[in-house]
Amino acid sequence: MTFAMMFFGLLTVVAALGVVFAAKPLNSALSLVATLFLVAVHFAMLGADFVAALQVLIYAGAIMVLVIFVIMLLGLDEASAVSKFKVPRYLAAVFCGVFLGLLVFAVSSEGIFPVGIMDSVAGGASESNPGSPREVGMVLLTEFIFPFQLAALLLLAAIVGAVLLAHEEKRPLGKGRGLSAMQQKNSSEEELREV
Amino acid sequence: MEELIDVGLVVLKAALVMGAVLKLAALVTWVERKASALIQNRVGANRAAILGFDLAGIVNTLICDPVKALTKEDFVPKGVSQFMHSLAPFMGIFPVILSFAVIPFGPPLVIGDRIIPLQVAQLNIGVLYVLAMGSLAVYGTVLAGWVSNNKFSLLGSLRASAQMISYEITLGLSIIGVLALYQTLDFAEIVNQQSGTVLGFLPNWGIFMSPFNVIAFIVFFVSAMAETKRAPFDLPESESELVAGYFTEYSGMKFLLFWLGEFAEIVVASALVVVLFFGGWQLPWVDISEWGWQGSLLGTMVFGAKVSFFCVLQVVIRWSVPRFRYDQLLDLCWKKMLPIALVNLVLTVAFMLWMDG
Amino acid sequence: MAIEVTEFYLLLSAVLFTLGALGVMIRSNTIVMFMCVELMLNAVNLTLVTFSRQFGEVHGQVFVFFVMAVAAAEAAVGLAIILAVFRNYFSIQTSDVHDLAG
Amino acid sequence: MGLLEQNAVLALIPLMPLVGACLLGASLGGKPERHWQSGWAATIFSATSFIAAISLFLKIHGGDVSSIQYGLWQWFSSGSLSVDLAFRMDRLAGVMTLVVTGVGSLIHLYAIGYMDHDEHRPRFFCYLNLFLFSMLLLVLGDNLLVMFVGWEGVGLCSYLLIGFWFKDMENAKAGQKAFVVNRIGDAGFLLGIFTIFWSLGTFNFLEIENQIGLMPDYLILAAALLMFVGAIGKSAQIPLYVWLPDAMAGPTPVSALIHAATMVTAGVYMITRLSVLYLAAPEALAVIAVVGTATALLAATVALAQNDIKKVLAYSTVSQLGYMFMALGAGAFSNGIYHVVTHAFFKACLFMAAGSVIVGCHHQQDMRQFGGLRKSMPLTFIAYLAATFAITGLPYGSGFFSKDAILWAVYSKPIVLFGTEIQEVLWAIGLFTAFLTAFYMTRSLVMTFFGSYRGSEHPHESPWTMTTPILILAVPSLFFGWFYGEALLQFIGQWGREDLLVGHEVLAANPTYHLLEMISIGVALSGVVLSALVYGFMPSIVGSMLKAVALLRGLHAALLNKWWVDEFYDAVIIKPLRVFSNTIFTVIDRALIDGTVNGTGMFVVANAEVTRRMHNGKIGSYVMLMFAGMLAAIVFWIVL
Repeated sequence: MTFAMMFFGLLTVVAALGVVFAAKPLNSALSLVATLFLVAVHFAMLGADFVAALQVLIYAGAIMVLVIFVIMLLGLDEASAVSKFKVPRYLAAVFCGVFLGLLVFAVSSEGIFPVGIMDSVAGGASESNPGSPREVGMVLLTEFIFPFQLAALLLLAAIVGAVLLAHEEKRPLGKGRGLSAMQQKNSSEEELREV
Repeated sequence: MEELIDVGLVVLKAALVMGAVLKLAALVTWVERKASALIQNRVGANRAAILGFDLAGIVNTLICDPVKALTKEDFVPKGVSQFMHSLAPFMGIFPVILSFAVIPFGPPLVIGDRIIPLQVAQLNIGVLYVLAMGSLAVYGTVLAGWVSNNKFSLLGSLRASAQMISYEITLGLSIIGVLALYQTLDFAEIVNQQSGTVLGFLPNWGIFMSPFNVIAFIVFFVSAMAETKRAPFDLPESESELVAGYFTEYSGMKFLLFWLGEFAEIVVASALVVVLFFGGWQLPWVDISEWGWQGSLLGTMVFGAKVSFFCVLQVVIRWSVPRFRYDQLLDLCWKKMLPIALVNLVLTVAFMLWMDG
Repeated sequence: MAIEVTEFYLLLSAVLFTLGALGVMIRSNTIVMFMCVELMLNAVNLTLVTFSRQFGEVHGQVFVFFVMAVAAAEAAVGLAIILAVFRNYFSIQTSDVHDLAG
Repeated sequence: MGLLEQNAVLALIPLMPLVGACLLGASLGGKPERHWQSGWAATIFSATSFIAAISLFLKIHGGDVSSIQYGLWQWFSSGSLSVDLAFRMDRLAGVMTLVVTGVGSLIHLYAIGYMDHDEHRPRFFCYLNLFLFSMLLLVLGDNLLVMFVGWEGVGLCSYLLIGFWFKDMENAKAGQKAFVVNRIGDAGFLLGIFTIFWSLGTFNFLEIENQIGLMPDYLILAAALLMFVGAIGKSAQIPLYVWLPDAMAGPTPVSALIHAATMVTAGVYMITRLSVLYLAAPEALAVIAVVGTATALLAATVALAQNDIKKVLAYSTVSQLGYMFMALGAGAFSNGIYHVVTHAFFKACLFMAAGSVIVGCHHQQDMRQFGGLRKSMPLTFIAYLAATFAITGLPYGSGFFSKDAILWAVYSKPIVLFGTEIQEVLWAIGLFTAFLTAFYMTRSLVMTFFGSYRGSEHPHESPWTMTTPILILAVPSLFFGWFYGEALLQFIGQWGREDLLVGHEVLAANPTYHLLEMISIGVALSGVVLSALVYGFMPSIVGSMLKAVALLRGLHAALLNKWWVDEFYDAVIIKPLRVFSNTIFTVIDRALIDGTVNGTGMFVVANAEVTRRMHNGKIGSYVMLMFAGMLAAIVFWIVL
């Protein structure tokens, strides 16, 4: 556990807090971009270069752009940190606290769980993480070729579904808080096809 | 001590590269102004001069313009986050400069028993790294358009995000075939593979490695130009439609940062083209990697020359071709370049299989 | 050393995951909820890469790849749904979209 | 590879009618002007099957092979149980196959003429071919399950064909009655199959024969009796015979094919097929003999008074089936089969001739409306005469040989029931039944063809497609026993009793046999003569006698009403069952089951009224509940 890990870990947690508690959706989104980028940094530090690059490329570069795009498109940057419904937030916090406690205990294997996670992984084989594109690609395109193709199919289905869902029937848009209807439609569809 | 020297060298290289890129970008602005003047049959920047020497406008663009920008008022529109407003230009230029970190600009320098690769960071995922950085570049644009609180800016950033994401696809797809030929994502390795000749007389550059790499080059070059958001792909900032697009509300040094980022992108695009298709620092027919420090120097100069060439080429194109319409822009990407890139990939792989017998 | 790194990252991902879950529960903006789900996914990805390193095997990373593919599909469809919801309700607050309330 | 192809032909035999049925079924709803094709198509398919059967039968008959086997595929497999869809033709199955396909083909041909002008001909011939397929499955199946499929298939086809003219309620009811009564028998049959499988773990006939020694006696008895229940249902024995007379509601070719020649003999065939089982259970054999004898007598008496020509023939069939079971009961299985064959000839011939008469007299079935038809329907008359000659047991008709053989078989073997030897009683009843048979058959002959025509419509002879099969069948009715009887008995001798296999000449040397034969001839002759005298020359004497003697009047009423058996069943079984069902319906179904179901629904509704408030449309709360559930699961896991 190096200093860099601690430092970036702390940053990650702060960014994640920003995602959850930022008042404006756009700030949330930017925090999430930062979080994702930092997670990519963690990946790189763990030796998973390829996944790190993909993380930035796919998550930060594509998915989050889409999210921000939608936020901008719909003009949704109203501050609404708290649900209007009185969902008992303290209850949620308690749940999360219990859950986190369980996870921490599980990781530190204090004997609560039937099998401690760390006990079961302690005999790990190696410390060098094979994470280069060649290694990952080799496994991906041999052992996992079928799931790989399935993933391609899934993405195709997602594209078609997204276009279908986002496709606007010939009826007037609501009091568009974003931009003119034509502009939105054109770009949003092209945009969604990207993913 | 050794570690300290290593770290120091990396810092030195980083500073060197960053400076070089920014200087190059600034130079490109000068080229832009002079070339546009040349093309439009006018004189171009010639007002400012030091002791009567305007140095063909260099003084004007490299000294006076920055000074003017720095001294201008930094205007922030009402009702927007000051922090976000300032963040946007940085997020625009930051990934561009970062992506230069993996570009090798010369053969390794050998001093004593220390081998110094002329590359800030040698990553085994170099190509992916550049693409990832390119995908991050969109945030500056988008953020700028959003925080400007201005319809023109918003339109510009919406256009920019769609355009950049779309062309990223073709950018990535076009070079998969080439990368399959190289069998690596490491730029240094890629450049190393481009020494020697092919068919006896052509330099063994990427573009000559397979008959289909010309297609890949064209698709890649066009996509890279679209990524820089410059004419004929300057929809996000088209002056005649959106005032200045996403940086309409920017002034002073922030504006200059956008401007600089754009030109840095030109440099990055050119560098990528050179590294992937035109041999990087390799000199045709001559192997300079064995020449010691002279070789390194020569290689760096060769690389610079090649990059400069493509920068100028982009500027010339920018001033020669009219702007697309928005639907044409996306049509070009999704309905022409993407299929072409895919076909090219198939053809290249077929070629590889044929070569292997 | 190795164990410590693994433990650290497991704890980090536990925190990230919990934060994501909390966000999904307490936020009412669908886009923010969506982003919190992405956060949870990333926490899991981090775990996978950590274990991948611990065991010196590449399978965990392959799994991360698939998670990313699924996340991309999810983003496309999810955002399209959000668009459609907005088009019909002029809002994406969950408090405004409750036609199925019992 | 010749053998292989030969064996594949075996599968072709049942397959051809199936293909025919499928094609005809597919052609349902075709143009009416094309309907005439359906009969010919069905006939061709069954004739093809017949030819295939002949080719294989010759192989067996020549002694090249004792049996031919052909497995199509494994039907299903479960644990140690594996059932093949396989066929096997040995001598017994060969004889039956020839009868089924041969007589079946002739009846198909006959049906072309009989069903002419019926608007549902394709459906009729589709069923007919389907029946043939099922019957061949029954006969050729090499294990009990394939046989059972055929068994049920023929039942189904019987139901479909009895109710062919289902627009008439009576016909539909008759079909249902046949089906329901058969179900009772089938249940017994199925239980018998289960018993055998439970004990031996196989369905295969050969394996059953080989392993029968492993079966405990009481199980053998149980299996034999249960299977006999099936035979009772299918072959119309007491007490389940009531469906067969009603089955005459179907078209006459159906009566001839299913309810005279083939399906009703399935019980006989089945018991013969499992003769090893029955030989191991003499008590069961005795029961069979008694039931058969009783049935023969009862049906013959009822036949005396019937006026519907088809009813007469139907009771005659039941009576003849009784004879067959007598033979089985005496352990002379081959004699039973022998009688099946001759009965198939003459009874099919009789039915078809009767059908010809019915058509000729414009769908009149009452014999009192016939008379003197020998002039207007000479060909039909000749055939009916020949067949009557055969069934009455007059010397050298085929019935004479087969029936006498049965009587001798019964007489010559001690049949013990409850410690008493009853074979002589059975023989005497059989003899009396033979007298009755001669009497009522002659009665029907005389009433139909002699005297003067009493009907109103003008009778006419039937077309050649109808007369040809009748005449063809008249030939074996007369001569089969004379020329081939001995050969047949020898051919299937392995199912016969050894003391009966010695041949007619040797038996004739036995004075007892000779005496009994003479008695039998005398009885038959007296029946014929008496009947001819009464109905041919003094028709009024019956009426006056009935008027004069009260006892006779009562007897006649009893006979006319079939001993009130149907009414008895109605009162003893059907009505109580109705009441019982009604009680069950109101108490258990309405109150208990419906109450439970409706109560469940109302419970859910009431519950939902409360729990729906949990679905408040707030995604956050859903997620929170989900999360809470997950946490609970984890905690539960830990606590565990």
